[in-house]
Amino acid sequence: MNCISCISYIIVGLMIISAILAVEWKDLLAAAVGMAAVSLFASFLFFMLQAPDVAMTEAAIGAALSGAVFIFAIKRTQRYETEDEEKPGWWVRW
Amino acid sequence: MLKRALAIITLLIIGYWLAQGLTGVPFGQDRMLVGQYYLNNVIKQTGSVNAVTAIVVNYRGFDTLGEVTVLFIASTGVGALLWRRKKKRTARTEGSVVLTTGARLLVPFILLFGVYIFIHGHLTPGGGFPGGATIATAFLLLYMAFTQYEIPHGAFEKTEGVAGMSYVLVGLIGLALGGYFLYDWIWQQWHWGINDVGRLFSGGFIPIIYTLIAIKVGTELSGIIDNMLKEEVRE
Amino acid sequence: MNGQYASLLIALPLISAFFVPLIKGAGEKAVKGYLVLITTLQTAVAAWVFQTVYTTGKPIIVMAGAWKPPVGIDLYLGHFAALFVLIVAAVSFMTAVFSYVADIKPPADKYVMLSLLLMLGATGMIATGDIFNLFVFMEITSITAYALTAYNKTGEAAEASLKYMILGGIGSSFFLIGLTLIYGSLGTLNMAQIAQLAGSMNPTVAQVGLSLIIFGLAVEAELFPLNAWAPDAYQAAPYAVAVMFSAFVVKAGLYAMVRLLYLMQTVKSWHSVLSLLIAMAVLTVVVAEFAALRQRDVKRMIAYSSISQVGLIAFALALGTRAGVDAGVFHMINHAIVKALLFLGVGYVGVKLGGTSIEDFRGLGRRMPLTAFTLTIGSLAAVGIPLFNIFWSKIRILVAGIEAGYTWGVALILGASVVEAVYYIRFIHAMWFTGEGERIGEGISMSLILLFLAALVIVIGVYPQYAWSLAQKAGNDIFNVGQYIKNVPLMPLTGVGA
Amino acid sequence: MISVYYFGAISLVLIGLYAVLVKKNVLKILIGLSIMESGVNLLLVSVGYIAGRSAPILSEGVGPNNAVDPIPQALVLTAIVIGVATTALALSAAIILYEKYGTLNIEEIRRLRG
Repeated sequence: MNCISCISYIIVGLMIISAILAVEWKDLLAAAVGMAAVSLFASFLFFMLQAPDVAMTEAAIGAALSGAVFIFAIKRTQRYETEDEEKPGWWVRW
Repeated sequence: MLKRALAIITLLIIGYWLAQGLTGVPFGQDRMLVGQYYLNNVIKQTGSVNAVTAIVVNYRGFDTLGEVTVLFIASTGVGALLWRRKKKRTARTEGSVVLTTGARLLVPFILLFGVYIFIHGHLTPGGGFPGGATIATAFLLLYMAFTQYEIPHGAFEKTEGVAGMSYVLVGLIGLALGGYFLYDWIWQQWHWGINDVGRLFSGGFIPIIYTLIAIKVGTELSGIIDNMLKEEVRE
Repeated sequence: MNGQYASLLIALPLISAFFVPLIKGAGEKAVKGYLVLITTLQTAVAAWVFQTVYTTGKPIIVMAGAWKPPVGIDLYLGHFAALFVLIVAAVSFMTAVFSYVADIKPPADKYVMLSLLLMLGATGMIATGDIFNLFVFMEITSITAYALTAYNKTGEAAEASLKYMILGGIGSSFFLIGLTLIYGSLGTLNMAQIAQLAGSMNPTVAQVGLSLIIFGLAVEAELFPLNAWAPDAYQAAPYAVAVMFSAFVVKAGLYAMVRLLYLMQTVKSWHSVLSLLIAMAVLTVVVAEFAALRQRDVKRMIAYSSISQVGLIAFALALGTRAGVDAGVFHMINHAIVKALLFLGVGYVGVKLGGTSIEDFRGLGRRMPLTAFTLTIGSLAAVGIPLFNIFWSKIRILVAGIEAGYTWGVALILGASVVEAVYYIRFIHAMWFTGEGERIGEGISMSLILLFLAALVIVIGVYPQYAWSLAQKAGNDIFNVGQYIKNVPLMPLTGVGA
Repeated sequence: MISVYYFGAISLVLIGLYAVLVKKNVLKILIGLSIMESGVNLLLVSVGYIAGRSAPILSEGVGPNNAVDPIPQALVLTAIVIGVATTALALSAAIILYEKYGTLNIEEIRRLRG
């Protein structure tokens, strides 16, 4: 295992951890930041996969702007997720 | 808790299934067919050094036209959904000194950087989409720093429409001159910049289209930000 | 005129949608009139394409940027695409007239732009010959559909739209994963070349990829596990938008699904994917018919009926036989006419009377006799009574199903049709035999459109030959993949994947 | 044994799908969809990668035979933009939903029935 693939393992690990945190955090603001972090790590990976165009676009659009749009939406709605008993699947019910 | 466990089991099954599919597509091997054609001919046929840009704007220009349309729909849709008879910004606290001063200093440079990204799209990584997004970031910074700041909506909407129309018009000129929609008349018919490959003035209509795309993306994304930030006021 | 001018089908709605911000100062009526004008022009271009394709018998291949496929993107306007592009344009024209008559909530300019782009997206989905371009047009269609569903800005509309967005987001991600698998193993995105090379694909990859693509398109095509958004969206969307959803948005999704399915028919695991689709289709029919039975809102009831008919079409198209495909295409044409008629009529009643619950329809025969008459024709046709158009396509689908050995599916569909008859007869009963009311004036333009559609229903019902021959040609376009590959002027390439 | 990039991409897709299936807050579901899209994009780019080759910008010693496949990169460029467009539209629908119902919990948003 050389150094480059070692870095890629670390970045994939960090990306998965931030994805899990983004899904599990109750504070939506933190979750939006976690989502932006996922995009940022993904953009590093794009760079390592020899795709600089995609890396730039993902960093500018995926990480910065979509994070900002999420934060504005949170500002206009509510910041904390309220969690009671789990009853998922609203969108498949008739 | 039971539902959660059930969901995780379902997801693991889906994941296993996807992994099964992906073993038939091993990582890091050369499987190019059309891609190799692009790489072999890109400089001769489009004058662009950056193969990705050439594909996005020239070979698969139809996709990009659609992509621009998708962003246009999003900005139109956000405008339609958040439309109110009268709306204003409601933020009360001005940004801190660091933010306001920083914004004043940085905005011209961010705009300049955005322009740099999109006009060099055929030479270096980047292009119209990240360039336009960078321009929108400059307006985002202004919005965050100053409570009273607003983009000129009417002008922005019209610019957006004109940029989109010009893109289609460039395609229609290709139809009139070369007989094909989105035909690169500048490179293939007029042979402009044929000796300048790798410099700024080359690449056929790629710089023109990327400029139009960047203007469109920049105005659309700033329009979305503007719509998201303003709330209804009742008199 | 050169065949390349068929690219106007894409260019015209686009450039006119981008033009709307410049004329929005002219007022609401002017913008709506502009919509009528552009859809008329689009219908004219589509009619020219239709006429050219059906007289020469050869498809028009539009090559963007003069790049031959698979290097560039091509639009394949064969018999099917030419016919359905015309239907898309004509239905858009009718809804444009409807929107001109009806009240549209402000901002009308945004509504006009979104309608034009919905037409563009469906046209592109039907015409394109490149799988990623199909994805882009699918996204154009669905994002416009999300925005138009939420257009009324009520809580219900936002709820329906979000439901649609979540399912649509999952669907498009799945479609993209399937596309990745296919691209990864073949190295090309052109549909004709995919069909050419499909036999050499690893069967596991092909099966996973194709199932993911079917799953992704099933959201747009309203098939069973993924269509929970549909009744809500139909109910909450503006009336004109419901017409467009039922008449061509679903059709575009179904067409894309079936085109990709038949292109990959040399794949070894093809039949397992077919049986998956048959099961989904039959479930769609049964579930939707029983759900329709307990509706009190007529718009929602017709929405469920539309979903069940879509299931029937998907059943026919997934049989994998020539007869099934022809009958399915024929049913697509008939369903587009009948559902456009029903939704336009119901929408017109909703505009005039302010609501579409079954109570509003009591005594409609006295209050709006012409609308009630056309609605009755539409309902009778939807049930599948002889001498109306749907009868012919339904009977052909059932025969094709029995021939292909799916007797259980046919039996279930027949059972569900009885349910359908029950609620449509209840609806007709409510219109003619209950309630009283004053006569309400019916506008001339809407009456003409409704009468035209009703006349089409009856003409096709009495003389099905011409429509059936159109459907056969269009069905052949889908089924005969060898011909499709031959028609696309593929550039020979050498590479590792070939 | 699949590559680490494939593993990362599939994990992102599954984590996003988990959020969509299990979570009840609309914004959380949209965050899940966004993560899923990132995963799909990563998968598409890693399919186009060829070991030992460099980026498809044909200058300074990069020839046609030592560059990676440019097509998936062009496709992902499109997919990213489409993703942000969907997200923005969905968020504005969520804002309307909150204005009308006062909640973002999907359990309480069940007004549409037949």
